[in-house]
Amino acid sequence: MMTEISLYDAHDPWVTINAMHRQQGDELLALTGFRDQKIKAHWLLADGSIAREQVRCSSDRFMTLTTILPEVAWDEREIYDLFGYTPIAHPDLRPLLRTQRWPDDFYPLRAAMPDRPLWRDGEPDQAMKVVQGEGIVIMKVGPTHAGIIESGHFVFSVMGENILCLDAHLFQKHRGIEALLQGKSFPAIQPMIARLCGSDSVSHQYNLLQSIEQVTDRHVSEVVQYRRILVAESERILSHLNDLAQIPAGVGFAVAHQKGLALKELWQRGMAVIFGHRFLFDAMYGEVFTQEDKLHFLSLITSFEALWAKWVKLTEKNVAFHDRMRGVGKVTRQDAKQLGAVGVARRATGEKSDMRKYMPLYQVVDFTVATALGGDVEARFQVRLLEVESSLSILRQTLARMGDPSKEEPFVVPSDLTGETVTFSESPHGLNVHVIQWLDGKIDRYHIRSGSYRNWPVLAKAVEGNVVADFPLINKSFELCYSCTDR
Amino acid sequence: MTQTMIVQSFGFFIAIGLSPFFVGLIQTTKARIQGRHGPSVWQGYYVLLKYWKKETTLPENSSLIFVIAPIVSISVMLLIMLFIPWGKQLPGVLAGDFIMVFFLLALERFWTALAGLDTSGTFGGLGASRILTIGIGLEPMLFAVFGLCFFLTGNTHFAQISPLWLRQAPHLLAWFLAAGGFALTILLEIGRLPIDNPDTHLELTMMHEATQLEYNGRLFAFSHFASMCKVTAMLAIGWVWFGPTLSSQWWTLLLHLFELGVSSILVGVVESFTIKMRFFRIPYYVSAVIGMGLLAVVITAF
Amino acid sequence: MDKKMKSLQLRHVDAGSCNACEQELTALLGKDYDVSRYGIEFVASPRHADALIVTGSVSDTMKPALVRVFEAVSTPKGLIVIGDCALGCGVDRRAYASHGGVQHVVQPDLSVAGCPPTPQEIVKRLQEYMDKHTTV
Amino acid sequence: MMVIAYLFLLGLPIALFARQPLRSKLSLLCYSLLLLGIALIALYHPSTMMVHGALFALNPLRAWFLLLLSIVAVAVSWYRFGYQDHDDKATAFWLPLFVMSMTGVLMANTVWVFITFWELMSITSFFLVIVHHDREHVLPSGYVYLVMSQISAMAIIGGLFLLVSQVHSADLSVIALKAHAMNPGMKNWVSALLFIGFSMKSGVIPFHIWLPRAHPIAPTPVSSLMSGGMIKLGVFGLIQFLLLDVGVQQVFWAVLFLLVGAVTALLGVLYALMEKDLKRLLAFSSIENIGILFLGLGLMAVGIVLHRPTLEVTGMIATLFHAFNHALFKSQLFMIAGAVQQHTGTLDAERLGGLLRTMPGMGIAFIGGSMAISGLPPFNGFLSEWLTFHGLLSLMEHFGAFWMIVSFAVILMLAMTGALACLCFVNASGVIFLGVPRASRSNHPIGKAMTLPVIGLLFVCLAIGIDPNWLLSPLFAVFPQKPTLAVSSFFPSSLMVMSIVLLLLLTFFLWLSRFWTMKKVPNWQCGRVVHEQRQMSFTAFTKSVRTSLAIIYRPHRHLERTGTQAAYFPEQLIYRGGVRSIWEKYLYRPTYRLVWRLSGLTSILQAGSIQLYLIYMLGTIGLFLLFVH
Repeated sequence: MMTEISLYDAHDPWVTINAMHRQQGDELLALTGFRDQKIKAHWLLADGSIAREQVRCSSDRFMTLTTILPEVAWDEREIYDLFGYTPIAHPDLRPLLRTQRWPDDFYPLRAAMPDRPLWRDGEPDQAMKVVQGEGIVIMKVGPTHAGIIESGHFVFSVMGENILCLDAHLFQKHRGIEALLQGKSFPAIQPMIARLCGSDSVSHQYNLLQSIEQVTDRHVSEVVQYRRILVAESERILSHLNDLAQIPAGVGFAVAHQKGLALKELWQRGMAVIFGHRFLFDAMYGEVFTQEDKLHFLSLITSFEALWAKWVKLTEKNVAFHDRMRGVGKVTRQDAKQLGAVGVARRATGEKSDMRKYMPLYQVVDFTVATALGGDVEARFQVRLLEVESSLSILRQTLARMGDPSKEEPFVVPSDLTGETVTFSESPHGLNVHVIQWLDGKIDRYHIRSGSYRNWPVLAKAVEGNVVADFPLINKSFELCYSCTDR
Repeated sequence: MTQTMIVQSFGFFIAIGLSPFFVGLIQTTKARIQGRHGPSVWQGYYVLLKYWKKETTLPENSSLIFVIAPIVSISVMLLIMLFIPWGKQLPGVLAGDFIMVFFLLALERFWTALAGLDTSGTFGGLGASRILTIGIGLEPMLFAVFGLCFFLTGNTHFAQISPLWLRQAPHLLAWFLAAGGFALTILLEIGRLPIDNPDTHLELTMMHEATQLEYNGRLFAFSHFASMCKVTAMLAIGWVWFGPTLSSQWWTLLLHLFELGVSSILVGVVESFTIKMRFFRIPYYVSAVIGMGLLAVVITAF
Repeated sequence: MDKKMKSLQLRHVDAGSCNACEQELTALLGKDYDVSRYGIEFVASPRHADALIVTGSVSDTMKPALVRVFEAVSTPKGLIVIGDCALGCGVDRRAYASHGGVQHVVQPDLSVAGCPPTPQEIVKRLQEYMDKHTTV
Repeated sequence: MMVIAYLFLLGLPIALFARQPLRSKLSLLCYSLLLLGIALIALYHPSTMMVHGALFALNPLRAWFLLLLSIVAVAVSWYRFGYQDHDDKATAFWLPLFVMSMTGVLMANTVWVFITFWELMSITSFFLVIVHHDREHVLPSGYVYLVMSQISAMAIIGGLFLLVSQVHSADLSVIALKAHAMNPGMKNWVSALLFIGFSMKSGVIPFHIWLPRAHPIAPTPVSSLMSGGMIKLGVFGLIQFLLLDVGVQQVFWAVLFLLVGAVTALLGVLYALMEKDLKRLLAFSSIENIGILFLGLGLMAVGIVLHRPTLEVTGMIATLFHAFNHALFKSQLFMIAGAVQQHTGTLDAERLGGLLRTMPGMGIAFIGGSMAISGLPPFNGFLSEWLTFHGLLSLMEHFGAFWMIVSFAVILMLAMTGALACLCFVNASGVIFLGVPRASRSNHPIGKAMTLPVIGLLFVCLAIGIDPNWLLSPLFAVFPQKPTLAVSSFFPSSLMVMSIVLLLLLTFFLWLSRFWTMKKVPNWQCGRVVHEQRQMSFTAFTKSVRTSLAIIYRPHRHLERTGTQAAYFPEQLIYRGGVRSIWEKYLYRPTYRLVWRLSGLTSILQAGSIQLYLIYMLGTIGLFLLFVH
């Protein structure tokens, strides 16, 4: 270990330039590995422009950034697993998504089109980080869970009821989507991107569209812009409703849970009528929005708001419910910053960090960034509550300003797309970034760094020191998705 | 005497037979309050019958303890049912007292917890630890109420405690405190909100169910049935002690069955509007009940 | 004994889905679909289940778990697959770490297609399943 | 007839001459059986046995204690045939003497004989405790025990001499007749000295520090005898001298008994919960049970003070019955602990697990013993705790507001103690005998000679639990002057009905389950394979209690993170936790330091030879004689 640390060179230009960005308070969008031994870091600067830093891995090695930027620990581990590039002096270089079943020389992203390998027999276990000490119980939960939840494997080190350490082994559902996208054309990948994640679908679709538009320099009409806001905010409401309905279930508040589910169902049915899909799959790609849709939408909002007000009252007047959430699963501002928390988790620590403020799309509407103090379950619940309300107001504003739908020229994607784009959006789970490299109309590299991916280490940190029985509640307050993390 | 015998055996078998129905009532009530249709009130019978017919397996690391635990649960519950005066009186040989019931409940807890440890899984062990930790509060709670009942009636026997509220008009406040305390104790004993959530299906938050995760087939049917009987038995004890009786034993039996139905619905209502407590807040709940007991004793003492 | 099934305990396994099928399964518990009225319940342990309900195209990491969960369900048992991915026609079926559908691992007894299938569809098919299987 | 009474002195020749191991074990077994015979005859046919010599005498009360002592002795000497771990010449020499001295204490009919045998008992047990003086911690703990038992002996000797000087006779039968008439001031002095002396020997809190130190380091037969037999002699002394002979007069004494009893019971079990060493756990559990016995004594004292014969008899029967039951299951549990140590080489619960598979007899016996000690039906512990509860409830009824509140508080504490004992023993039996091993080890097989006495004791426990009448009926002869009471007035028939119906139901459902057709399948672990550290650990099982009762335990914990990036990427996470008791800090530490200093002083005087000790002993007694006269 010591020799590795001595290899760590704090004066390496790659380290210094990234440290400088961090000093300036820039936001790291993504750390992406490429087949040609390059690793690129994209930073979002305060003025909204994007800086690209890159490093070449000579002999498959590069200097780790984790020591100065703890938030990239997972990204570097992932690069190590999928490309085999070794981050020098990484403090925790255990396999992240590689399991014992992977053949030794199998590095999927080194090939343009990787074949399905011959999996080894055995357990898909990885090295665990556990607490040592007498009487410590290693509680392994998952990958299959007792409720209707996505799959993840959690290794808790507990002492009785107290969680000392959580080592989250995600990537149980790693299917290899990034490799699958390579070599495919825009129409082919559209449904795949829409189905990356059931609760962030729209945000992923938007990032893909943005990429195409950046490469082709296309400008869409104002109506389509407004329509995109409608779809994106509809998804935010949908996703937040799901989380808001689940949090009461975690404390046995069945009435609020059921009423929350009913609200979500109402919204979903509306979505199916207006945008043609209950989860808005492929909805962002569409460009038609009729007057009838507008009326449907307005009546949906009206009927929703009536029920919503009742639901908010139901949860707000229940003192015991709020008391139950208070102080549980606390994230400090410091941890949130260091571990790169995004979205609701970050805003619940009091920071006004909302990517919508940087997105050109949202420059036409007014909204305030919802924040709460405390960083606990209650704060996250509160932020979601406020965001649903601000989304409703954005929807109303948009519908009011939206002009009559005009006939849009059908857009033909040129077959020789080439170029590299970095697109981002504020998904319901936070900053969602796609780094896409096009080559002759095909994907050469597609890197997805979703909001949940960045928040998982924050969740693991937030859980420490809480009691075991509160984990489901904390987990639900983050409501991170596994699918677009695992890919 | 013969009539007592007949009423008692009738009450015993009917109460056992109706236990799944009462639990079904709780479920239906909760579903209706949530705005759902909910399962049929007879669903418990279908479920039990199905588990009875399914294959039963034992986990590899388990021992005989695993088999015995559900059998102890069901035996204990039937035994408690046997000692509840379903009419007004009990046949002489069954003149059971509450200390006995107290120890029988402890016996059931002991074995359930032991079985949780037997499967060598974390959840079972955690559930066992939770059950017994709660038992530390629960047992003084039971005695706070039992002791009070004894003090008000001068008897430890079930059948003598029953007409309590008629005789003890001067101690009406004590009666309220005892009845209220017992209602809170029942919720804890039968694993309902605000302590345990029977509807949660998450390994990390379960208490009683965590010890049952490895059970299937007949053994699961036993423990499932035992938990249903426990609900009936605890509610019945509450009514026998704190509820009215009628002149005839048969009418009393009918009254008790009616009361059981009503109280099942009540449990459903209470559960719908309660939120699960934090685990380490349970001592407050416990001390509230014990405090009620002490207060009642002080009131009656002076 | 030729009666239809009156209670169906289900255990859910996500073998690599996108979370949409899960959300639709959760919706089944809500008042709009309320499967509990048909005696359908989602349970905590495969030991308590009559059938496994699987979503997703089976990632390699989830494959051993899926096999083990199905083994843990006591007989008589069934396997229900929900959604296109699990049926083997999902978008990610050709990805390197995907086994491309549940049928390559365990044979399903009931398949509900859709991306994701609507709750109405799932309820309908589950009822058919209960009618067809005559165990209690 | 006198000859039979003197037979117990056989212990001396056995100790001196039977140096050959097998012969020594055999002769001790015969000796114990002889004592058992004497006890049974004395108890069931008192008329044929009433020896009333000048030096020795037996009455039903003494015969009762002799019975429990000899049953433990029989089981222990049988068990010794299989026990190899600690057996050597020293044990072979001191053990018969130890048994003999305890018998002597019970049979003594003069103060002199009583004191002689009492001191002999203290000395022999001290040598038995330090049999393994070459091991770590043994000698310091042994000295703590020696000093404590000597302080206790001083107090007893002082009390008895004061008594003798008042009654002007050293004959215990004379004392029994005349002690009542002592002047009240003197009575209180005598009571105080006797209370301190005997309760120290019983190990009640706060005099308990020797008990968890001495019991675990002693060889198993010794710890069985000490926990099952010796500490009950303190209770015997309290009943015999303080309550029956002297007879307390002030309410203070009754409240003191109840208070000490409730506190001891509750704190004893609370401390037991935190012990992962099985023998230390059992030692603390003995303290808890002594607390329950003291509650019975308290009831008896209330009965005496308020002149309520029924309450007095209830309290006494509860105490005697529970003392008997505790002797059975505690010595049995200690023997199992010894077997566990011989089997695995450790008593650390965190390193054990799954022993039910490798030593099934012991495992079942331990679970049975745990049920008995937790007071669960259908075992005997249930009945004696039932009786204690009943006694306390009846105290609540007719004695006014003061007693009502006292007994209500005590009942709640006792109920809590019961639940804690349940937690403690589920934890012990679950972690040690169920699941899978927590550390790899080689197992040494356990012989039948060890298993059979343990199973035998369990059966006695079960038999008493189902029907206590045959055992308890002779006890009522203890009260010749009291109104005749029958066992049936204590235990309603429904209790027996319940036990029998419970066993029938269990058998019926066991048959109904058709468990013999069930096949074994892999454990369900959320889709992964079994990992032995995922089992609940002993310490973790009681963590919630530690947290909830932090005011008593003062737990501390520390999670150390190592490495250069410790905040987010620790190389290692190391947990250290424990409890810090306020008693330990403010009472035991200073006491311990004092005791240690004292024992340091005594070591100057000690040359280590037995003769020298005997000389010291005689010198002490001589000094006291001078002082009193």
